[in-house]
Amino acid sequence: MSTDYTSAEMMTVTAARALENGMTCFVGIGLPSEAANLARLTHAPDVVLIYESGTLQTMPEVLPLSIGDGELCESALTTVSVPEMFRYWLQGGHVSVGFLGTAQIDRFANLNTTLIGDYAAPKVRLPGGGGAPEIATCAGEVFVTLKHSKRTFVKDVDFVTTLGFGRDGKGRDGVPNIGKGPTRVITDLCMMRPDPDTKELTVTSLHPGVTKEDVIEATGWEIRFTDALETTPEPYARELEVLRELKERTARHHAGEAPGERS
Amino acid sequence: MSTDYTSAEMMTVTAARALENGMTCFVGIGLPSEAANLARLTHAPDVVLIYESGTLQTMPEVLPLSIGDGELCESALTTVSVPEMFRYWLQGGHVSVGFLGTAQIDRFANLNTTLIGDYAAPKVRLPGGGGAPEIATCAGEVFVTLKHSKRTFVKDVDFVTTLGFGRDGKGRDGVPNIGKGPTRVITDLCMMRPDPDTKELTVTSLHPGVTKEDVIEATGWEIRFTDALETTPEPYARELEVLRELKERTARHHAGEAPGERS
Amino acid sequence: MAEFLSLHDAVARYVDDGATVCMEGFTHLIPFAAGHEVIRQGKRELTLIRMTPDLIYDQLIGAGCVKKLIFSWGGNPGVGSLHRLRDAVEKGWPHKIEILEHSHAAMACAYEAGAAGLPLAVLRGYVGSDLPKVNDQIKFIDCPFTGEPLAAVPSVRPDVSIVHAQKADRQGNVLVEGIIGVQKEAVLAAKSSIVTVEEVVDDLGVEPNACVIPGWAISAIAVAEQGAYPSYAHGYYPRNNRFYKEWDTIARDRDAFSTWLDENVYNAGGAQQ
Amino acid sequence: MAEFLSLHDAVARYVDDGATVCMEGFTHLIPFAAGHEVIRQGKRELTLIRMTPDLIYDQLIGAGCVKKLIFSWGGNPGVGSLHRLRDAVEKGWPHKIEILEHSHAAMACAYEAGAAGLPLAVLRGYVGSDLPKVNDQIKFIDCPFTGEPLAAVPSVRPDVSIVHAQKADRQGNVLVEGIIGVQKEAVLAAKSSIVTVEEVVDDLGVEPNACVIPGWAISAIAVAEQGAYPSYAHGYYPRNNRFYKEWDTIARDRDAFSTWLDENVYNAGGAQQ
Repeated sequence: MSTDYTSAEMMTVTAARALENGMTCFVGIGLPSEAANLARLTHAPDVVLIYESGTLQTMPEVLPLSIGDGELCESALTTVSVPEMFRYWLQGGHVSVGFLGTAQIDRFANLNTTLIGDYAAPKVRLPGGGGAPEIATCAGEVFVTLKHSKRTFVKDVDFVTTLGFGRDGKGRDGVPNIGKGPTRVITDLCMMRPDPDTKELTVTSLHPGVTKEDVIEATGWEIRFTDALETTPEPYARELEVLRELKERTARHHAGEAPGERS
Repeated sequence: MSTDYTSAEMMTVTAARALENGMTCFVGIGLPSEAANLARLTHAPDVVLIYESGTLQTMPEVLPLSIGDGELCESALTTVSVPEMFRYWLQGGHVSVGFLGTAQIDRFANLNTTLIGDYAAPKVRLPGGGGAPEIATCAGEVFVTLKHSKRTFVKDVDFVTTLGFGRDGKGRDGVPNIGKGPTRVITDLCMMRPDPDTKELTVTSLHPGVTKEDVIEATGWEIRFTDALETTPEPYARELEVLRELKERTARHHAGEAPGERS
Repeated sequence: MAEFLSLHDAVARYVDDGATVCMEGFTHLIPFAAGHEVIRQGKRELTLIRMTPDLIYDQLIGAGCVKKLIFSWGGNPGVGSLHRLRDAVEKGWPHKIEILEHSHAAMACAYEAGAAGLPLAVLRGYVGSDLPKVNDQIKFIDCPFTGEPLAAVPSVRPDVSIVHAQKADRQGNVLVEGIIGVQKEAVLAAKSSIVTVEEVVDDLGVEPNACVIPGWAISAIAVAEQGAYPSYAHGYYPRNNRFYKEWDTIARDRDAFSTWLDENVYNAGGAQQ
Repeated sequence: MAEFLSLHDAVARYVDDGATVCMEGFTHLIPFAAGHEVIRQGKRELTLIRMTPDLIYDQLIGAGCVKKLIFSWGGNPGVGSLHRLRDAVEKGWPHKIEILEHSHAAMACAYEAGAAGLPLAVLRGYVGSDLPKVNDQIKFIDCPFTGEPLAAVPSVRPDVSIVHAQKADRQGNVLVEGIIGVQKEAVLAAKSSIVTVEEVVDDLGVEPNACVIPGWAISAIAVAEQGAYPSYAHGYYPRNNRFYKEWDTIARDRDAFSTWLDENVYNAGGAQQ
């Protein structure tokens, strides 16, 4: 791997490139938000970013820490109520892509953000579904981005918080008014796409310097690779520059933001 | 009848007095609007007037010609969408009284604003239901005001656009989440209220100078009178003065409002 | 992304014969200029949806554009009847039209449900009314939690919605202000949409929660100055209440109406009324 | 008509032990001052509803006020877990709490339905999710027009809702501006409501379609300057993101949490945090 950029940067740049100019993207907080804003600041200036807090077409200068930072509202075209956001804008069919993170993902791209272990007596209680269950079904398609590890890439998720393609890959078959589901999963090692027939997640491109063995080692099932396996294009210098500036701006902003204890 | 005021003024003043200070009133256009604004400008300064156009707590200087005149919005606390008006404010239970006019009313206070004759081949096609069907069931209670005549007061309406107490007086019995229905009908001759048991409209008070025979003559069924029949109190000079000023202001406003043909 | 078109081209492209069309605006911001363009282009067999048909639909019905009307209150607000509507319903002139009528609450909910991408709207409505007897699109469902019967109506999902608004910015984002009615819902519920505006500005200059429809949710924007006249545009011009009263006389008589239509619509070229 | 009360008196009057309580504010305008007052007054056995529990519910849970939590996303936004929530769910400290969880879309619709006076909300939701298996309040109905199966959830109808807003006028009308979340819905859906505000002004000075909650739809208003801190109030003060990060450390440890609570809530009198 080149020493010019980190694997985290490679992941973000690749995720950003998945967004096309003119798409309307419902953005999850964290990695998806970083990637979506990088896209907006580089090749996709007209990408429309929507956050579930009600902020429509927002253009934050710095990355929000939460899904409802003031920055999102101040730089938005307009801000609607949360019921309107989910009813008119998401369920109403105005979102072309939902961009999600997750705690666990399985071979059929089902997402678990609910818990590890048993529901009645969880080993680890995670935050829960949030917007994801309906983003994943109402958006035209879904991109997922997360770090690659055996802990996160599991054969079967403990709990299907959010539908990928179901426990058998057929979870969207015959369902009316449903989006295409996860079409890309972008990690720090590779890009995966669902197999056109089985919907099993399959590696379509390895990031520069990453080997098949690296991916096999970090995946909780016998991961497949497409025959036409590609190498993910490296980041351009401009992308890295914009990303680093964005993160620096963000760090400065959040550090300088604590007014201290109130009197 | 005193010559100091007209029967129309008597009707409006009586209708206005039915509104108590602090009530939240969903106002129909025409006579109800005139009465509701008179109430607001006299004994009930804190009555809250809501029009179905979305104008919440409006305080028009002049009477609106339509239900959505600019005056209503400009003098309102805020203006919401029409879906919100009907969902949150009416159905949500924030309206204590709905104030309606009608084309026809029957002995059980059912209202017809749909048509005269047969639905498939109407003799007279009227405007239709508008807001009335749900105002009549979702508001805490309903006041109705209209001019008294055999044409308007019929034994059975041709079409129940809006529920009073149903064809048999039992139309609200056992219905969950429904208001009390029409508690007062105010005409240019008298005030009527539903009989506590049968719900048949019964005259409880005659306007000054009006006889029982006048009312019998103008009603399309064998109208009953309460034993304790009262005489409606006459208008105060102050009420007439405010009403006349309001109507003059309104006439001046609407006459001066035509910008003529556009070039 | 909204395309800026002339009103002629927007109507020509998006309003097909036989289409289901919403022209909305609750008393305020009624898209008269667009309605007149639909008449001039001789569109036929339209299914028109609108809570309050108002003069604009009276004119479209009298001009013979309409096959079916879905509505909840069909009068001349504060004045009386829509005589062209009545003439069509009562006497079949210029031809018989089909009507389907609702209450305001149901139509408002149906627009909301259409914008929300749902097939139905649920409301506590039509209790004791005869309207469900004459409208087979009103059904009742039982709440699975409480057992309470509630009314259900199909959502509004028109082929095209046409609304008028105060202004658009150069990216096609539109501000609707004042009595906003069901305009936003009509636009979001439709397959295509035309928004006519008083003017195009560099910056909408709005508060954070203003009613702004993003350009990417609109098909076409056409500038139509005084495009809501003789209704009104908050901040631009008042309602011509006198014309609403005069319409009663014009519309009562078929010949007077036809003459008015010739003079003010057909022979008015692209100019408004 | 809204009554102006002290925060102490408003909470004492409207928040009963065992009540169902919504404290809303989607990241923005979270009613921390009111939540702390609930803790100080030692309310118990509360059923708390909130889309995003946030630090305020973490504190209420850790303080032992809560019997049941209804929510859709229970994390420290952008930071990680709510450790007091996890400790209660995973280890039963200070006691076991019951949880009922939804998706955001369902809860947003449930608030909307509550404000609309309906017993249920209908949405295209939960397709393929395991959530309906662990939440018996999620049902499915068939659309009577299209046959499409749709999710149904009970509407939110709390005993009392508590929200924070920028300002009230002297009649008790309240302006909420910026990220408005489900605050208006929460207030309208509740039997009683408390709104804390940064300040009381003579005139709200708003545009025609601003999000204003009329005083007659609110039970009590209490002035609580910086009442949303460490979340934020658009136009007044920013979010203290640093405190949100520091909370992760404080809340991980029972003792550190208890000390924090003593110093910043119990012994902070009526002053905020």
